[in-house]
Amino acid sequence: MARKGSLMFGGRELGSRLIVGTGKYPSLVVARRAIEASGATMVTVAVRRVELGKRGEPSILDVLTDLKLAILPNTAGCYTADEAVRVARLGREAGLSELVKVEVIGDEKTLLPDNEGLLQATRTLVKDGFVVLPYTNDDLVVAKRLRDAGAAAVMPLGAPIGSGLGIQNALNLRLLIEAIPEIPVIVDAGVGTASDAAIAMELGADGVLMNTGIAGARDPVAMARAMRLAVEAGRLAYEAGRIEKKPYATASSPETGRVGGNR
Amino acid sequence: MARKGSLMFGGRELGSRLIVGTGKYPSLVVARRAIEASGATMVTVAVRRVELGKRGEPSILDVLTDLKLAILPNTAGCYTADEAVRVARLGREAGLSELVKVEVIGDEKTLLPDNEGLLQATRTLVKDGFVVLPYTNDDLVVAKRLRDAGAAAVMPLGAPIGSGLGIQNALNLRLLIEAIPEIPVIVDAGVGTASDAAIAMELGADGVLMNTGIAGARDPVAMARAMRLAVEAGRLAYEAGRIEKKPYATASSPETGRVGGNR
Amino acid sequence: MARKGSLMFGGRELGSRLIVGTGKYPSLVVARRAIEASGATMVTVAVRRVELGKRGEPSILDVLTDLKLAILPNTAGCYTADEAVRVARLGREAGLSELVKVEVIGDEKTLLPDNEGLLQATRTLVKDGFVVLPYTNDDLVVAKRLRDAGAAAVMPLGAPIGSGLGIQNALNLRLLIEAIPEIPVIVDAGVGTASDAAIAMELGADGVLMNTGIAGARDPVAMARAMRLAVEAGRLAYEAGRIEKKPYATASSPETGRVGGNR
Amino acid sequence: MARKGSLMFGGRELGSRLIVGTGKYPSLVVARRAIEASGATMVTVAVRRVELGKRGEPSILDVLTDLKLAILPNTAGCYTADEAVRVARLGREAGLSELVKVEVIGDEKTLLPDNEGLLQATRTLVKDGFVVLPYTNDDLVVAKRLRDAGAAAVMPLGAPIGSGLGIQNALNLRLLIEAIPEIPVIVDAGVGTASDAAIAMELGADGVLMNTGIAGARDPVAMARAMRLAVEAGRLAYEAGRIEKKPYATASSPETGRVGGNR
Amino acid sequence: MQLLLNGSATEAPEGATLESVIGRLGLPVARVAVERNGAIVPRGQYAGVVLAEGDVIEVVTLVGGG
Amino acid sequence: MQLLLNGSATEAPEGATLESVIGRLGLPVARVAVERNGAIVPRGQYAGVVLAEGDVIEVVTLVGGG
Amino acid sequence: MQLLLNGSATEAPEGATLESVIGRLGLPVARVAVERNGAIVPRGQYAGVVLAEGDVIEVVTLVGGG
Amino acid sequence: MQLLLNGSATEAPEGATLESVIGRLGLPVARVAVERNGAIVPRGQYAGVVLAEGDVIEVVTLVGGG
Repeated sequence: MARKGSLMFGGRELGSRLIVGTGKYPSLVVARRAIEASGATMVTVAVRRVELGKRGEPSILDVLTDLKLAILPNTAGCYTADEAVRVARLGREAGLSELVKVEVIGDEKTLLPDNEGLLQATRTLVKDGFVVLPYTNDDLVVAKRLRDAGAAAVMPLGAPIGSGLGIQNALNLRLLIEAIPEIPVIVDAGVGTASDAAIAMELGADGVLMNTGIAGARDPVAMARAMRLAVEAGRLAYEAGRIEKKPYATASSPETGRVGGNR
Repeated sequence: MARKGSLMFGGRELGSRLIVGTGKYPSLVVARRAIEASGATMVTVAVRRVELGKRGEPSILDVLTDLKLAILPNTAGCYTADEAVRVARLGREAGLSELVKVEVIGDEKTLLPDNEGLLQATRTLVKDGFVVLPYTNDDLVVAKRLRDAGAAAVMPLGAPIGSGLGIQNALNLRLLIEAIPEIPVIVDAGVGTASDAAIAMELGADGVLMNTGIAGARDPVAMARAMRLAVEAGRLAYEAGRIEKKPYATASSPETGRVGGNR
Repeated sequence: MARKGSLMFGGRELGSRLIVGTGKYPSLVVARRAIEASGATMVTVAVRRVELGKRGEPSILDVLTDLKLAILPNTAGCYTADEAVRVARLGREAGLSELVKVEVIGDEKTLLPDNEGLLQATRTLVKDGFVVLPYTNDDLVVAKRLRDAGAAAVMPLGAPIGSGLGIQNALNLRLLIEAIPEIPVIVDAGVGTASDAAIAMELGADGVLMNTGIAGARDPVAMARAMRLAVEAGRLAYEAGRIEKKPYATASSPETGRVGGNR
Repeated sequence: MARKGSLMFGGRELGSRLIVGTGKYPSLVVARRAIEASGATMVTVAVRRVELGKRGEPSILDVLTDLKLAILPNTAGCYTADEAVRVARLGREAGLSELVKVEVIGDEKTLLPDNEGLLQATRTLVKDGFVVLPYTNDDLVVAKRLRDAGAAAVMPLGAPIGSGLGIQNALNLRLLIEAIPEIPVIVDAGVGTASDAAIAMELGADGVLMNTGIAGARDPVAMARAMRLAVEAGRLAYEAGRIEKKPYATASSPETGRVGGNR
Repeated sequence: MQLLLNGSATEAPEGATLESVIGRLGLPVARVAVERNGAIVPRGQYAGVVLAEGDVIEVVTLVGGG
Repeated sequence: MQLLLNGSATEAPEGATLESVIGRLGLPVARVAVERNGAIVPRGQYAGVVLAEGDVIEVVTLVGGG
Repeated sequence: MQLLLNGSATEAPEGATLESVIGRLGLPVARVAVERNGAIVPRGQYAGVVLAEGDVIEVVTLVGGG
Repeated sequence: MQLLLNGSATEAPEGATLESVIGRLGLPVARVAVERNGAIVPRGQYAGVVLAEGDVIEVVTLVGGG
């Protein structure tokens, strides 16, 4: 059952419910310390042309290799299924991993997904042996199709990439999570602060993926640790079964035995 | 400076930013385990008449003594300043502590505070040597008066006691916290789940006090741990300096060097 | 320009920005009075089998004919593009109108749209000469495709049909409205009370379509009037250009010339 | 009963549930047209020193006299009960009206009320024969005291004056309105757009008072009309009894009789 | 012969036209649409359509909906 | 003699009445209120009030406000 | 004689001390506080307090609360 | 001859292999992937690939991303 225990997909069990990105850090040193502080065991990377002039500079890959992290190449920047498939294959060749976070972007300003292209890319890549984690929106009808197409998890956004706006539609996320019990649901994008991550987990998500929320904070290392704790807190709260909301107050101290009462 | 490091008042430094209540647990065993899991070093208790028939039964006090927790008697159930002062004094005599959480309730259905009576009780108890922690609402004008009256901290509510509704007015809490930099601000009441606690801390609160949110959960021990992590996560996020919210997306992967581009 | 003046599509100008459904009314009398009170000039109807036993009973069609309202048949209850196309054609034959509100449902519990099927049905029906108004979600990538497919307007939902939960994702609606300036955007479904309708219009929607919010109210006639005013109010506010939100107060009375000041 | 029919206090019946301020308009012409468009029959004014150099210039009072509006002087800018009482008396002498909107401000940055001073001023002014409308926050314990002190209405804020942030604590407003059925509750301050006003009324408020939300809009006349309609819409919706919120969808078209079904 | 009329098995005399079957329902023809074996039969043509054993007929109208 | 009129030091002849001082301001009397040394002077009584050195006078009116 | 002990009418022998009355309750003295006629009686002094007819005694302790 | 290497026109000697062109870039081969005219060339096979005029080569690696 996907919802219990730790986060699993593609036959591997991650020790953490938090997956972090590796972009936008002020330095490799900060990136390393923040990624360590996050407790993540899997990180995303992008596939990009090597810069022809540069040679032998230390790169984020040295850090990731050193930390023995599982690597999840993404297809960020792709606007068609074909582009995404091409980049996924290059990422596999470069990273020696069958994992891929598939993005097919449908709008430049909002970086919202093109679910039609995403489904097509997912089908192709699943057939090609990939463990596919598609970045999608909170549309449960699409999520069911991605599941049926063989996606290893679905990764609905909480808010636009890098916006830090937090979960914009808790209802849709809750409905999606209910509708897809078979595979993990990982909220990807939009998390700006710790409570956003906790809310995602309280809705029943199996994990959270974030990048800018950590890398762009004033102190990325402290924020990475905050996010780690928040994901754990949210998950525990989800499993613990929160109290119901009540429209009025109910005393937490006994209402009998008050001093000076008439019995 | 009250906002940095750990939570302090009345000359004592608590090791935790979470204070928990001790009411409404299904059993003493669960209470003990949940309080331990919360990491709290201070707990609230109520002052009530001894039940005449009973003798020698194990009580929550045995647990608290055993765990070496600081005890914070409250004046729950008091509707006037005089009652609150009377109960505070009995609590001190019974608990051998100068600490008191002062409640003067102004409305039975909502258990909202009567700030006028609260201020009066605070003034009297401060003169009487108490370390006074008043339960109040999110009215910063009252908070400034409580501070001026010598309160060791102010404890604004997030939502009605036991309601689990979470922070109802984040703006007012933020304004209050800004207006009272001299003494700790502890959000007391209304927390229903982990993210509520994280939100309170992200607003800049110095601590959170809760009871029903933990004791009433399906699994109080797990929820206690969730709350501990959430308070820590929220505090770290506050100190780490979150990213700004943006109305549109910003890519987390590089926008240059895309495969197949024209340079 | 679609955003100014009144609501237009398919070459017709509606006198009202509110379109109402005709289902679920307690009686034909109430339906008639509520529809009149709403000020709507166009109403939706469903296409259903005639009940074999019944003959000659007064029907909602008598009311609509009498009120000279434009009739917008829907394809409610259809789960595939083919079904929707079939029902749309039957609706046209029965209603003698080229207008159709296309629904292709993708999930029974939430009645959320299947955008893939919706696009397919839209393309077919546009080719077949229909004026197509597709019921969709708040996915702007889909909305752009519907526009490109020749939809006369797009009708994103605010919340699930009949839920009364109000606008769940104001951000997405705002982004969608910005992305589709060429054709009207009509928020369809989820409106529970007057302020929900006003919020939709303040986000820049060109119109609102609702049924249960009016028909299910305790007093449908009063609620219809409330909705009519709210739609107008929200539109006016959108056009009037609201004040910016400020984190602190700014006095509305002069700050100079106070009695007793020192000049 | 205060809640039914139109807004009444001090023995007078206002024809409108909207009271508007008269400050911050770009010109007297716009002020006049906006006030007319608002439908308000009562307007607030401030009491200020006459400017010694000026003489005989047209003033807002000419407009108000011409429009035959009831005038409600305020005590804006007062920070103590004594100041407010002094200004109220000057306002009565200048305006020949027993009405007064009492403000006793407790914080310069937020203009939040000092409820202690407010209560004191209210008591004094009620004894002095005034019809007192106190500007307060959403603290129902204070509201009950203001009622007991003889206030003709209570005027809780929705958000800080001039902030345009809308209703910050709907719960507290709802609880306050329930707790004070005897006199009108008028939401005063914080309304930024039409839906804010509608929400206030849907919570059961008897009226709304605003100034900056109209005067500061790009088109104050259009916004005034929007507010008028929104107040009416919100009131009608409150009286009409909205549908309950449901966590899932419920169809608005019949679920039986679908084309192609097996009966 | 037997027809499937709106999902219900229905008897009709051999040689019955669509018009006669619809007519028996007593409906205002102005507001219905009729499908025979998946194809719409335009409003004016009911009289000319002779039904056959096993025909699937759908007769629909517009009802209250949202 | 010197008065404090709306917070500004102002000269007035000895024996000046409130009415004369107000009159110089050219205000529509119908809409002002006047306080002398903290006590309101009713509208009809300005002529009878002879001012004294150091009197604190506030003359207020109603202006646009919220 | 009769006392009002925690709101209940309670019999006690003439001349009974606070200590004897508390003792009968079998409570751990370390965690109670006692009020006699509205004034707190410090913990060490129960033995020296001789009760009188109609005395109002409150014996409280700390219990679970929030 | 001229190649299009990562979108830039690049000169290479006639008969150059993929290995020699990649080698000049000084990259850790372990972390790159190479595409020639749209088809991935597996890591071990660079030496055997002789390039031709107008070949479009993409050499990519993994970088920080989200």
